[in-house]
Amino acid sequence: MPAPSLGDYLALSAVLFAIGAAGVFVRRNLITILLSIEIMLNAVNLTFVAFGRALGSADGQIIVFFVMTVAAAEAAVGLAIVITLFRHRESLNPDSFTALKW
Amino acid sequence: MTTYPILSMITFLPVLAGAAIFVCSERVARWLALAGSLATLAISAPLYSHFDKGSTGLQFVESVPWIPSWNVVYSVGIDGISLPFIFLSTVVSVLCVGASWTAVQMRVREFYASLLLAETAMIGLFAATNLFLFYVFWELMIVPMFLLIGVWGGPRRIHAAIKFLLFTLAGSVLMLVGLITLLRASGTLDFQALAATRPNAALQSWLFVAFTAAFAVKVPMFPVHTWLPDAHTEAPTAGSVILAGILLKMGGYGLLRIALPILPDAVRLFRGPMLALSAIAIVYGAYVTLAQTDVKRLIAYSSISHMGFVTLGIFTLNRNGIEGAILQMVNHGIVTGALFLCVGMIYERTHTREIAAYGGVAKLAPIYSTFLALFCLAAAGLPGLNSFVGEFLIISGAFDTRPWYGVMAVWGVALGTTYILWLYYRVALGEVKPGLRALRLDLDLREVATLAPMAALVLTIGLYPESVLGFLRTSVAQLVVASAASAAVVGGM
Amino acid sequence: MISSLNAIVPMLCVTAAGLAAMVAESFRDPGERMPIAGLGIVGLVGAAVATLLLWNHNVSSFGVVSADNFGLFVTWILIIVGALSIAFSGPTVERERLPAGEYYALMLFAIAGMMLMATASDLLIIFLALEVLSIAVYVLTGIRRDSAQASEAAFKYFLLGAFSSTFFLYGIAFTYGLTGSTHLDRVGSLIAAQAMAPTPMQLLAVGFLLVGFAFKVSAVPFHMWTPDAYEGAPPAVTGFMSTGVKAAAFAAFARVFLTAFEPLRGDWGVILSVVAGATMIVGTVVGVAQSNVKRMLAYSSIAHGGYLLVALIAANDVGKGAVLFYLLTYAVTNLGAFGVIAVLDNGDRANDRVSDYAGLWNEHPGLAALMTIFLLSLGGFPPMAGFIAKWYVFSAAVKAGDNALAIIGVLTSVVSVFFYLRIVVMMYMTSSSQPLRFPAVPKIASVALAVSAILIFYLGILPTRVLDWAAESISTIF
Amino acid sequence: MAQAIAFYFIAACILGFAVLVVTTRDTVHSVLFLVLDFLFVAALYVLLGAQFLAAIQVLVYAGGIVVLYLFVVMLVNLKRPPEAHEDPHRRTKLGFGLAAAVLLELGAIAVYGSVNPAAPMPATPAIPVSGNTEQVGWLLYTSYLIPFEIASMLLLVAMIGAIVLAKREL
Repeated sequence: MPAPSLGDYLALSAVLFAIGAAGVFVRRNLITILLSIEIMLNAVNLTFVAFGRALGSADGQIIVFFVMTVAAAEAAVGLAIVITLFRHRESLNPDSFTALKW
Repeated sequence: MTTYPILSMITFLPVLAGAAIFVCSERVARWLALAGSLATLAISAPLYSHFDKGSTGLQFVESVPWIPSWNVVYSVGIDGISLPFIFLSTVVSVLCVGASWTAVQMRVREFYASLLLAETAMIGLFAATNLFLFYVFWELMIVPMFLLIGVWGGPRRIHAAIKFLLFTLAGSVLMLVGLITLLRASGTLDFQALAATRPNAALQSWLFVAFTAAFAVKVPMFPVHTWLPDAHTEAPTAGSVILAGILLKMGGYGLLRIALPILPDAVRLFRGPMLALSAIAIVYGAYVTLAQTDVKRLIAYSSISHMGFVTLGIFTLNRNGIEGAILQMVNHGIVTGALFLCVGMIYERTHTREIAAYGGVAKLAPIYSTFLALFCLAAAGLPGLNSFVGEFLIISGAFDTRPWYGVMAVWGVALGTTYILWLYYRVALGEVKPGLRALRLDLDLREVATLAPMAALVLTIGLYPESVLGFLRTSVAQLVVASAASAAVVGGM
Repeated sequence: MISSLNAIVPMLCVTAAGLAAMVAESFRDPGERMPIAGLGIVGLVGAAVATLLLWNHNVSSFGVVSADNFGLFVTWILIIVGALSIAFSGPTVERERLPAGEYYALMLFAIAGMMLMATASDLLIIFLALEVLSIAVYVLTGIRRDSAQASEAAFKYFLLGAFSSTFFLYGIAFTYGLTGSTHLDRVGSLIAAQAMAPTPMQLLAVGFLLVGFAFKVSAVPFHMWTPDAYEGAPPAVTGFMSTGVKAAAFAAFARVFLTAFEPLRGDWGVILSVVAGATMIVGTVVGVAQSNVKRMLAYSSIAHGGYLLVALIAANDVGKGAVLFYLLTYAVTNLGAFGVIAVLDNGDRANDRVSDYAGLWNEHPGLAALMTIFLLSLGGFPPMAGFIAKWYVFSAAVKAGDNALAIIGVLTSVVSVFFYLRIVVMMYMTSSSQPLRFPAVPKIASVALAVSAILIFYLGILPTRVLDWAAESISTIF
Repeated sequence: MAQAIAFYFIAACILGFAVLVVTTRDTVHSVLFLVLDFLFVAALYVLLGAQFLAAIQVLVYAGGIVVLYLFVVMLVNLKRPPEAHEDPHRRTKLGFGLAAAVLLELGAIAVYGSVNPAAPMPATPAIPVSGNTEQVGWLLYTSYLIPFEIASMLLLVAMIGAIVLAKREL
């Protein structure tokens, strides 16, 4: 069994990204949609680290560090919006929103 | 030659007056509008006294770089073709202010501001010497006209205003496409430079279609004329007068200024169809006019017929035809404008436009009927009055090139005499309708003062057509020669 | 060391103003009125002065933020956007009883993020700036917490925004993998040096970045969030995000694609042409069918995004200033239109349906006239700024050989006139059955509206100077 | 060899848990699967020599962010009956279609890349990145100073935003 190459890492992260993207479309629960986006972000992070290793630089890791910050910020705001939504509607199923066309 | 920028002054004085109107009271607004339009007329006087009738070039030229990085120049200037239109614009605007004095009671300031903005757009259009400026003023005309029809018009004004807008915008979008294409092909937008570097024949055909579509809507030529009856009928008197007096002329002027000199090969190619459409407009317009029962609608359809003469004259491509066409546009502006003023004045008293409601007006209002008779006879083309000369020139031009169209035009004149005299008969002669007796039908001094200049023009041009023709002879000759030269080149290839 | 921070001084001014707004808010007694908006204006003035001082100096901070004239021109646009938005926010904040300190602070942070995005010359900075402004705008969209519609709008905006951010980030990842750098200069020179372009990896990077940007500038087919977010947000915020976010996103878009990915122009140009054509058509055609003014203007802003894309595609020697000039005129005009909507918003009654405008002329002739000016300028009528801007874009497109795009642009802009004029017809030609539904107009907002109108006429009648600035500014990046 | 086995095992776990996150009906379980998923991603970071990131991933991502999710899920009490699918297959198909399209595209590129090996990627890592905290820290406070400051601003904005939106009384 050969050692994992850059291509293997990229393929892994591509599949992970695809799973996340599919999750955004498939799921009908707001929280799981947000979780799917987190999976996508992790896939991208994996790509950065893999590239960084291949290039022999630590820049990739630094970028991932910032992406984590972004993910934290997005999670905070996204969940806050979910809470306000929940106050108006006792459901988190996106199809139950009627005020605006989806 | 004058040393001060006379053309820019007459172009922008009206809009400045229009802006000033907003800071004064409604009572002052009327006087300010009158002062603005009269001042414009007065300032334009040197244009006629200092005009060199023998010169073929542009006169009173002003040229200032506007957007240097695009090579766009603010340049105005006039030749014999544009001068009559500027005259018409300045005169008609004054009369419109007068005609609306009592008719408009709602939103007076905005009304006069729109009117004056329209005047700026009209004068600017006729003075522009490059296509960019021409387009700017062309578009600038749309909004005040839209508001004049849509705000101060009759009961179906919104419908009429939107129909007007729909047709006009459809035309101007094609013009814009043509404009950009022309700019790319020739690298310039100056009329004279464009006439010198003509695009190749295939491109000319496309450009002709694009530009002529815009102009045909404005003229309006058959079959894009359907907006005109609605717009005329619903517009307030001043709006109708501007429409008939000037707006329709923008189309004819565009054909003379852009299609003929810049796209001569395409003009020759499309000449047959254009002549045919003109002839259809003359005859069809006349027949439809006969069937109308609404005075304003009747005059509107007669405009279509009369403007058919104009396009017929232009596309004869000979001197008589084109001179006749320009004269016909001036005459139509005066006569139809005056007829709309007459209708407006009596409408203010009776509040009906149904012909059937009138009768025997001559007995009740002798002064009014005299004016009406004069303008009706002029519209019918009575020799000695202005329209006769124009129609005569156009018909003789048509007989020189395509006799059958001349025959159609004569037929149109005969029909025109019928419908206009029948109109006069129904309105002014016959039994006095009972409802009219109680009204004070005859004109007051202001109204006489509004109509008198029109009557004077009708007589002056009718008896001494050289007063107009003298100005445009040289320019038309040059236009015809240049156009023929291009045909010779094409023929020689 | 200090001087290396010069390039970010405009953002620092705005950020400081945002912090000051927060501090002021925390010392405010309940019910006490405080001129918090004034702090924002002070910050923006500071930024304006800094921008003026930086002009032509081409300063760079750490090689990742470049205050070149291109970025500074967009910064100017953003300062105007910010000042006008703050002026229009007054009525909204008061009538909707929004938390003033947080509202203005978020708006100022968003402006700082936008400025940063416009001047960033590193993909990582662009991403972070994008997130700063996006998060602030998500919150502003949903800041009317008592409104279910606003919360839904915020969530949809957030969801699609976060989703598109991941695509954008994936694009950055591939760019990094491709060149070992996120710095635009290095990326550009390395891509130009890679011989057999385009490689699949390059296309992947370009494609993902394109998707990310397309979401942010609401290009078709990534425009679905726009109408909902625009309708749900308070009108002042809608005006702010329809102009500011677009300006910042287009600035970054132009910088990334005209510098770093310039060698691949043949590839992205084609895709972008299709997107631009579809954007203009969808924005215009769907816009015709709208009965809500905010929704209608949302589709209108989608269509204008299409024109901006045309400007980007046609950015050649002749037309390269078109993007900047169009952004400026669009910002002023669109903000003005939303300013009128914001002023008419009555708190308990939004007054944002087309039919609500019936007879506006009788009650507020001045507002009706201003709205007419804004709408006509959006429709591209001379002598308003919109005409010059559209002329610039379309003639640039024709000169670049994109005749089809130019023709689509001309046709759609004429169709769009019809939906703009629907409002004019409502305001002038119909009368309302329910009188006095419109609130009084606050002074500051009316001054701001007048300023927008004057700018529109200035840019429409005497555009030369600004046109030249725009062309010179963009030549600092390519 | 050992590295390869570790990689494939971790990769399989990452993908498996990701699928579970997306498909599980119970939201709490979804979040817990996400924690597991992220832990395995952290393991992969160790494999790639990025120990610092691995620590951050565990502490901040799995320990902070995901726990925040869990907190909100508990708060809004999502254990209510799972969402009612009227047409459960339409969206599922769309999602799988999308996933398949992305995979297909990537596969095509991979094939293309292997057929034309000229794609200019540097060969296997020359010197393994130290991945130590010292190096990352050094970079973070020198050449990445501005991004670092922006990130702090980002967190401030997010904090204000979250409070504005979620707090009951301001």
